[in-house]
Amino acid sequence: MPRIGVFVCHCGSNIGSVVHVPEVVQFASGLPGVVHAAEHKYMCSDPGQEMIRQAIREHGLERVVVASCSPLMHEATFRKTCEEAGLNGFLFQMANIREQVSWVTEDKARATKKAMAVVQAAVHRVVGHVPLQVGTVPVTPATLVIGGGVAGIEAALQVASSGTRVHLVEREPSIGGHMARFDKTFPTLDCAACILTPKMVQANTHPMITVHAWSEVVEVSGFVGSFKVRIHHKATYVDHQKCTGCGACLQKCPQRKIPSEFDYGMMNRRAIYIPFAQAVPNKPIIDREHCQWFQAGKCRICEKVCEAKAIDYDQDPAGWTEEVEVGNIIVASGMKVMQPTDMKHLGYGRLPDVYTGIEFERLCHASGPTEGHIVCKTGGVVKAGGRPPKAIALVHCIGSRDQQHHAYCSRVCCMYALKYAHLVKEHVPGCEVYDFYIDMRCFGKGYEEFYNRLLREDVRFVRGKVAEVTDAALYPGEDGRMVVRVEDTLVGAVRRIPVDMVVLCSALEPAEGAKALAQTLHMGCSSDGFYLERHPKLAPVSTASAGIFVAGCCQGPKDIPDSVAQGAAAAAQALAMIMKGQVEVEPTTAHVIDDLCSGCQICIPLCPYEAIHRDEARRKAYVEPALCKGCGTCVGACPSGALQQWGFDDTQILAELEGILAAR
Amino acid sequence: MSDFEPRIVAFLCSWCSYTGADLAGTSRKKYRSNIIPIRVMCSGRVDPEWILKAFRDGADGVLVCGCHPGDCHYINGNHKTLGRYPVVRRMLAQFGIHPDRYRLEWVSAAEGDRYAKVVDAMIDTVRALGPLRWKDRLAAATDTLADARS
Amino acid sequence: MKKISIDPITRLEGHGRIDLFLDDAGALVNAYLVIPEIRGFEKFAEGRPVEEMPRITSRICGVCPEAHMMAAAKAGDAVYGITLPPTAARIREMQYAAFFVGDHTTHFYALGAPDFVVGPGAPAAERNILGVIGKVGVENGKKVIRMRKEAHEVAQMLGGKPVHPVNALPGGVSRRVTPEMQARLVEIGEYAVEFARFTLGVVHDVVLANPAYVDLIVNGPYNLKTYSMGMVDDRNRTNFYDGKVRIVGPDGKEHGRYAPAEYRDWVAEHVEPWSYLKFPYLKKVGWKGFVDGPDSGLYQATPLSRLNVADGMATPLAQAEYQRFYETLGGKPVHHTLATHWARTIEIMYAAERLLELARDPVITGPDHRVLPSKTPTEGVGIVEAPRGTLTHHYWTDERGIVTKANLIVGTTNNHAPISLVVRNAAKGLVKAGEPVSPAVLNQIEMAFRSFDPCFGCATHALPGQMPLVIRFRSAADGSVLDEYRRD
Amino acid sequence: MAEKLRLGLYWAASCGGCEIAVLEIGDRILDLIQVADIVFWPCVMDFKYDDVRAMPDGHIDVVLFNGAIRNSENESIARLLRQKCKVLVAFGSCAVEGGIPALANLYALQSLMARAFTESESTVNPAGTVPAPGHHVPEGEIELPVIYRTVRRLQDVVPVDYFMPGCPPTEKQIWAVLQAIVAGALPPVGSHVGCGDRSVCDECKREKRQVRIERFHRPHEIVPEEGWCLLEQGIVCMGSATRSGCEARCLDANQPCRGCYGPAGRSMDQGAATLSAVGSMIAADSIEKAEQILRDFVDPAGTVYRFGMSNSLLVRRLDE
Repeated sequence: MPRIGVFVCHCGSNIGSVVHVPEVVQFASGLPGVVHAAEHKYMCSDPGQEMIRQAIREHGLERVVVASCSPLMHEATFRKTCEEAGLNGFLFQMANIREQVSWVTEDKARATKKAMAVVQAAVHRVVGHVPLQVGTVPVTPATLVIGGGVAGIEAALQVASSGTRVHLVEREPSIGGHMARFDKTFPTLDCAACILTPKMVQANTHPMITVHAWSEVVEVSGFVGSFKVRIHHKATYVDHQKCTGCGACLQKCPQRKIPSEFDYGMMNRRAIYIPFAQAVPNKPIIDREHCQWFQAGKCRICEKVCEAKAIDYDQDPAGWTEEVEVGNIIVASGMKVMQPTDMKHLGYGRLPDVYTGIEFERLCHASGPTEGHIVCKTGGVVKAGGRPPKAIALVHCIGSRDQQHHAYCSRVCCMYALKYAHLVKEHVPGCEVYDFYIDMRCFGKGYEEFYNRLLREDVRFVRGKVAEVTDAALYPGEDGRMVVRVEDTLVGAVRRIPVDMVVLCSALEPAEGAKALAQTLHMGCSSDGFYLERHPKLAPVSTASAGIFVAGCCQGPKDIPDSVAQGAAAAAQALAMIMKGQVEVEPTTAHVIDDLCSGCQICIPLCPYEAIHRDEARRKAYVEPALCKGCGTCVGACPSGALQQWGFDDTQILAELEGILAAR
Repeated sequence: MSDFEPRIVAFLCSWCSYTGADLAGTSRKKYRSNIIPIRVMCSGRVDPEWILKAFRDGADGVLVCGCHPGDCHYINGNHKTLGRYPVVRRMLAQFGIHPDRYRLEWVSAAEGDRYAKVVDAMIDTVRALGPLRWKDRLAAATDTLADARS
Repeated sequence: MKKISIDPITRLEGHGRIDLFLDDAGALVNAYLVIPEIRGFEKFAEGRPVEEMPRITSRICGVCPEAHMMAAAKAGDAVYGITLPPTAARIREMQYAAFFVGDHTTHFYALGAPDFVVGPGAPAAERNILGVIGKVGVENGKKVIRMRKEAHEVAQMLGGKPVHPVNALPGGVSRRVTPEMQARLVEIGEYAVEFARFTLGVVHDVVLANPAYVDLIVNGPYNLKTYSMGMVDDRNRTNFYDGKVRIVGPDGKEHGRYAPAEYRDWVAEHVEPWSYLKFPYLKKVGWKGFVDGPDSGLYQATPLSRLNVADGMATPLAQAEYQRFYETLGGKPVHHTLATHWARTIEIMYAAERLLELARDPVITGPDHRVLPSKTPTEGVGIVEAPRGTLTHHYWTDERGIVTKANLIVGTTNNHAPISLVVRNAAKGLVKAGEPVSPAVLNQIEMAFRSFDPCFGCATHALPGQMPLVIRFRSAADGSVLDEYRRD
Repeated sequence: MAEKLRLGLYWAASCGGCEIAVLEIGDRILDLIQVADIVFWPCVMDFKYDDVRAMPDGHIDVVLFNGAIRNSENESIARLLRQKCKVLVAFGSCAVEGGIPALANLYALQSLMARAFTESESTVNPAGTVPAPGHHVPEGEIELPVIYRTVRRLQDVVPVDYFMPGCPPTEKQIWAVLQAIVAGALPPVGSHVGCGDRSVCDECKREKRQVRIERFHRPHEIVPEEGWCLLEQGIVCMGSATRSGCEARCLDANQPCRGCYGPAGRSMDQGAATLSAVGSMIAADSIEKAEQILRDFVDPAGTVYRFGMSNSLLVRRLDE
């Protein structure tokens, strides 16, 4: 029986005022193996920890139990304390008598009784603890950044600025993400392009950054410190090494009427194209489906006009893949804007001048379909020179805060709606702006001030959820216009408001293929489909998978400042790991007891991290410690107890259980 | 059985449910004290063996809490637990143990309030079912030579 | 006589026990055959899936697991209303025939033969299989051992395991027969027939050639005029695996003929408070206590009774011996209990011939060794002839095929009352008032029931080779134990 | 020459299959006789209990005891033999873990007796007679042993030195153990003998494809693909949770393992281990889906404790 020390904390009055600590100490000192039991006002304080260190030395303690707050709070602290006194930190067990005893129990006697049981359980458990070593693996000094939006660009730049190699993978032909489509940004109203383009160029020209545009991550193997990543490059049919980006081909391509993805089909592009003027890399790609040469076998005009001889029709249509090695991964794969097509009652896709927020962004944009003029469609087509609207409706919370669609708030809609309100006022003098909101959420720096400014710009704010947008005119003045039906909850009346244009501020959703990417990366998602951070408060950019970080909207809706901040934060963590050169891996992994393993292989498909494989020679399972995340699911499933988990061995848990049930 | 105080063991996954239970504490939710938690990294680690052992050694009820399905920090560890749950309950019934003495509940890191409710509900259920006292009753149902002679 | 007192811990041994009560003059008043064991399969079958019953009930008896496996599987077929394809049915019957050869062989040489080959009066130490081998010669002894081995080889080949094979399930058998297996099965079948010939030879040379034995068989105190029961095919020839159960009276006239599902119209079970084993009897005749004759419902289900109910055997060599049997013993039916041993050897021949016949049948290697049930399960009865008597399994299930009720009438149980009766008769004839009881006499009493080859493995757990037994002489006046003879 | 080894064999509540299995060693039994005297084997040779009682304590070197403890008589003989032998081996599944007879623990003894003697459809018993100890016939009392309410393992009534599981143990293993006994080469007391330390999968030739279980089939409902793991085909098989040593013979015959060798490796409850493994394998992402898939896993208790009820953590049904 090892020599055990038990240390009970008062946590000021947090524990002491409910749990009768001296009684617990006295009880503990009577438990088998306990040679020393003591209490302290604040065990986590320096004197508290010093008391433990001294006791370890003086009483030759071989096991330590600290009864105080949650292990999620101070387990690391006290492990360190033990280490400092020369005791392996895993010969320590924490008994949580605060969060789950004193704070949740009214009756003091019962609380004390429960505290005793918890302590007894910890004492029983700690007997069977074994020393564990925190292992380390070397870190390849390179980082993969998935997604070339503003968060990804920021992360890439930060990492690269330290002289570390970065692979920036973007599946679109150009980096820039959604921000590249924006006209102005709230609340400062500075031009999105003006602040983003330099960063894009900087990223593309940075000696330590390799931009893989028009590419996707298809496979990730290995583990923290040394991931092997396979990147698939889609065929461009243009040799970007030779291409000078002169743009001659773009002018000459006869295929003019291809709806542009970048402009949501509101503008056209050619078969050989650059998504937008400031695209980075600024090199064209050929859209095989629409290219006359590929479809009809004639043309080759672009080839003729290309002086650099960069056109290469013979590229493998399947594209090509390369493998890179990185030490860690930053996922900034962004989001997508919800298409409110199934909301027939709001007229989207049914009535001509109903737009989503991001589409309207293009309407305001100088290089957009209307050259920045906010005008109604002419003949069902968006183009410059149209009739300016007399009234515009901005509708909030489309698909957000809506049990039918997404319970969450998309966080940016209120603010960009206000931005639009301002832009409309600016671009279309005399145009009425109706802003239909449920709550106005202006939480960021300078946001509330922006709202107040808008209140003075004579925008009509209507509090209420829009019931319907219809073109069925009932009253004079409604003919040929759209009517927004809404219950004005401030006035307490149902109103019909005629408008000429409707902007639906629709929700931000997980990006296309977010689930698939999560699987490729063995990463968890929360139920809304956004990527799951390690801890919502204390580890917002790391994930349960060591060496994989998240930034920007892939983790949840965000505005630009937050996305950039997260990009930088993720970069900092990635760098910290790389600068240290090695990474610690939790020792509480699963391991196989060879003599007992019969190679039944039940465990293998259970592991979401593919950490278990069958050693064919020995016909046994093998757990790769660096891949194992220590969930213990395989251990729970192993029918012969041949799999065990360091720190959560069956014998330890059962001892804890016995401790609980032994208490009377 | 009004004065009967059930003894309930709870196995909580560290990421969601244990954090949620902590949150119940930090937000000072009050619930009854008859429940003692055991922390594991994932509900998928909970071996049915532990559940039977708990009942045999004096527990009146066993509660297992994990992340909501689709919300698991280990991607799908909780799917393994929910896969074991129905058949374990059915087997308990075959041994004469009311299936409600074993409950599987999803409690996220944000659901401290829910944890408190789940615990109180569980305690009410088990209190209504009465004490299990497996070991004593098993001994009482076992004959020995002494009994045979007398 | 010295009075022996037995302390409570050790006075009860786990075998059949016979209490013989004598009056003060030392003459027999009454005899009780006591079976002190019950395991309750009928109860704990409830709640189990019916397809598992072959694997569960085979553990009623490790001596005749195939019998229970087959009866349970047949009951399972009936529960699902399945008619087996020929391949499945013949594989089962072949496997069962091989089992019969092995089982009967063991019992004949280890249990029956010693009394005749070595001699009823010989010292107990010699009266065992080794003694038999001594007489017939080691070479022949090896034949016996080889036969047992090969019979179990069939069990393992088809059923996975030599003891408690597992292959029978509702709808057929789990394992198909490959051509390689078939070739080996034919070899074994051929040896079995050769071996059966040899065994009949032993009966003729050693037993029938000895007038003293024939006299003992015919005129010994072993006659019991009860009804006879056994399974027959549509031409009233003996069949172990399938057919109808036929009953003939002590006079040899047919009492009835029933399909498995009708068994409850014909057979009922009586309970005595002093034995954990029940006493079956013919329902239409009724329970008249421990007496024989046409007015008593007692019946025997043994190799002898099976010959008595059959008009003949389905295979040539067995048929020839069948005729010789009745010619020698003076026509049907035969009530000389000791003749059961001879009858058993005739069954060995039949089983061997049947085994070979089926092993050679091209159909057994066919693909339909299984049919999958399509009907909703309800209720079903399965009957086979176990070596020790007609074996009945009856299951009721819910719509998912989970057993809700089970009723079993096990081989040896059929003979529970007749055994007690024949032992009493034997004792009456052999125990003379005032004379000390010699071991030879006791053995002759034992011979009475040994001829039944009572495997109480199905009820207690006695085994082949020796029917463990305690015979106790007790005072009819005060019940005190006067003397005790143990044959553990 | 040294004194010959003394062996004894005995059965309690069992079917006799264990003895048959011992006889399976065939003529090798003659070799055995050369080096060992079988001083006590009720089923095969003559002897008297008085002889055993007369023996000095520890007189028999090794006793192979098969059968569960089902009644007072089983227990008294177990105690007697424990006293008279040096080494006591629990032989076969019944002695080691209760075996099939222990399925009776799912019911109350009264219901068991009632079923057999009063409810049975073929039984005519108007008086409702149920046999019981202490019954007096005109001539005197006829003794019967007391049937126990709970079927137990040998180790529950006397200390056991070795455990040899299997229903029955294979002749190969029996011979190996007998040789070890003769050679005095038995492992440390408390060990399992005549079996492996891993699970039946270790000996099973069927291949694994690492698939999830979409639905369960009962053995009679499907003709399984040859050579492929039955469990992965949806047939509940105990192999992965069952101690090795049987050479996976049932699997050879295309039948799933029912666990007669008891729990494998470090697992302390065979049933829980099976349910944990099987439950983890099903393709379910919700409790509802799991319930739907597991609906066809009928009779869990009767399956996962088919041979090990007395050995399980809960031992028997107890109605609340």
